[in-house]
Amino acid sequence: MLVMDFELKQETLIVRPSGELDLGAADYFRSAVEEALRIHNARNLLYNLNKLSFVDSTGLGVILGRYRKITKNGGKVYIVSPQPQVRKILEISGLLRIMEEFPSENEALAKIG
Amino acid sequence: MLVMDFELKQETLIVRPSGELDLGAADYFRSAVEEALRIHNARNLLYNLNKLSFVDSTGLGVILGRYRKITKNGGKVYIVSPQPQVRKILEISGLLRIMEEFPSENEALAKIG
Amino acid sequence: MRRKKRYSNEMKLEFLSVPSNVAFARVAVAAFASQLDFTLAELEEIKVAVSEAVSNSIVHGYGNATNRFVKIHAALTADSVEIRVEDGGKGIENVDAALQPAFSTDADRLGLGFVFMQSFMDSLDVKTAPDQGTVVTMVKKLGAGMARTNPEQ
Amino acid sequence: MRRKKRYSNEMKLEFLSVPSNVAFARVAVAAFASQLDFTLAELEEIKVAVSEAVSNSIVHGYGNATNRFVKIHAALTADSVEIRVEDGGKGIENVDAALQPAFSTDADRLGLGFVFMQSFMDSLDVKTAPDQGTVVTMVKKLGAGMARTNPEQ
Ligand SMILES: Nc1ncnc2c1ncn2[C@@H]1O[C@H](COP(=O)(O)OP(=O)(O)O)[C@@H](O)[C@H]1O
Ligand SMILES: Nc1ncnc2c1ncn2[C@@H]1O[C@H](COP(=O)(O)OP(=O)(O)O)[C@@H](O)[C@H]1O
Repeated sequence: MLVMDFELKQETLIVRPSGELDLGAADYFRSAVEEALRIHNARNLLYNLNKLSFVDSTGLGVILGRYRKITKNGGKVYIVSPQPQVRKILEISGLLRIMEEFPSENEALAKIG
Repeated sequence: MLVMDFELKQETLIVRPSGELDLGAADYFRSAVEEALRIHNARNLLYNLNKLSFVDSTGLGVILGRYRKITKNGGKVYIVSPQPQVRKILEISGLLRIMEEFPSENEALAKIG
Repeated sequence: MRRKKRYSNEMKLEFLSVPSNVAFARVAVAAFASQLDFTLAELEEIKVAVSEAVSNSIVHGYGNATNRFVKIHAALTADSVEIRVEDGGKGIENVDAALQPAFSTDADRLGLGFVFMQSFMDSLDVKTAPDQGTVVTMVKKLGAGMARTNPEQ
Repeated sequence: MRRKKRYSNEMKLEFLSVPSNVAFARVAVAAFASQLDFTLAELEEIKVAVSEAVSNSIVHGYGNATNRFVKIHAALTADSVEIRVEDGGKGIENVDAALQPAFSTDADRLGLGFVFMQSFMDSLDVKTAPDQGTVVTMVKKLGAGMARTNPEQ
């Protein structure tokens, strides 16, 4: 089960998925984020992964899909406070080499500032 | 998985099972309580079910088995703070008609006092 | 004439008749059933019902032998889960008697297994014959509340 | 000559190839594996590996058809869990290529499924042939830590 929460701060869309991001949730995640990006016309994306309890390579795929779109338009994508098991997945995949990680939303937003 | 914790207060053995009490845990529960009763030579038994997350009829069976032994020797058996799903099982089975229920260990001990 | 039911999802599970698999079985079935919008309390009720049926297969059906297999079939419709627990054990001679509260062929047990299955599920069906094994089929509907009246409430 | 392995416990699972069953499968296998003394972190790793293998069967093996079946066999030894995920789908033409990091036959996917299975389990074996389905067998041992070196640590 995946529940999504969104908030726009300045030009950054904060995405707070809670639950599990896998094949069963990938379509919902993708369309919910696309829709929110469209509505808010956001430039940057900040994933707060604090409440994401599970992700696998299918889940990473939809996260990375949004990354490509954002960076093509000159925006940036940030990761905030992933849980240990999710962080391990992000690390092995190399995603943390392309998305900067912050311990909190505020610190990330200050950096984007 | 079931973990057992014991404490003797006055003549009452406090039993604090945490986890799930079913067929897989019944033998362990039975022998752990028997052993503790033997060592402490306790007169009454107080089950604090606060951390018991699951019980079924097999689990009730081993709880009731100890009840028979205790009451035969003039002792009493008390139940403290069962979780809602466990409480429902105790109610349907009629166990709450023969074992008095208290919201806390202290209130039960005061009554026994 | 009965039409074949339309299931939106289906799974089969088969496992050794060891006591530790009772917990495994109820977690697996509850995880499957949780694809429907059951409340946590309803999922707990499903766990108890599965626990009772699987324990009976191990204890009564197989006389606690640990090298036999218990099978579960579970299926979802739009608004219900159907759960079938099956063993190839010794079967039940008198089902009507077995379903009575407090009836048990084992002096150490309470005879409440079928009571809980009936209390927590919306229907219960038992197919069995001596030495032909036992198949217990239970259905729980979404949002039906507790199926039978709780005698103490 | 190989002797038949001694399993202390065994289960089989079979379910429809629908996306929501990926979560069900990993929870069921982790619940089974939790009978051994795996840490929570190790159980999470097992969940990822199962998730990858089952997703592959659904997405690649069955081309996202939702009316096929995926099978899992899991068994415990004294110090390991062996997990076999099996589909009757289209199979893999070149396994060596498929096992390479970032290799995928699907442009929308990352090609990291086998990487995670190898990272999180102690062994991985793939038996497959075009149109003959795929069987992925993985073993995780107790207390082995993470099997392969994490490239970033
Ligand atoms: N799968 C089974 N195989 C054989 N006998 C069974 C099975 N399930 C139930 N029974 C019989 O039905 C009786 C009542 O079952 P139940 O209500 O669950 O109570 P209990 O398990 O406490 O005996 C059992 O004592 C047993 O004789
Ligand atoms: N069960 C399967 N059936 C058919 N092909 C498979 C199966 N599993 C893996 N493959 C093939 O192996 C490739 C690599 O798999 P994997 O590393 O999991 O990456 P991904 O799933 O992201 O493509 C897949 O792209 C697919 O071509």
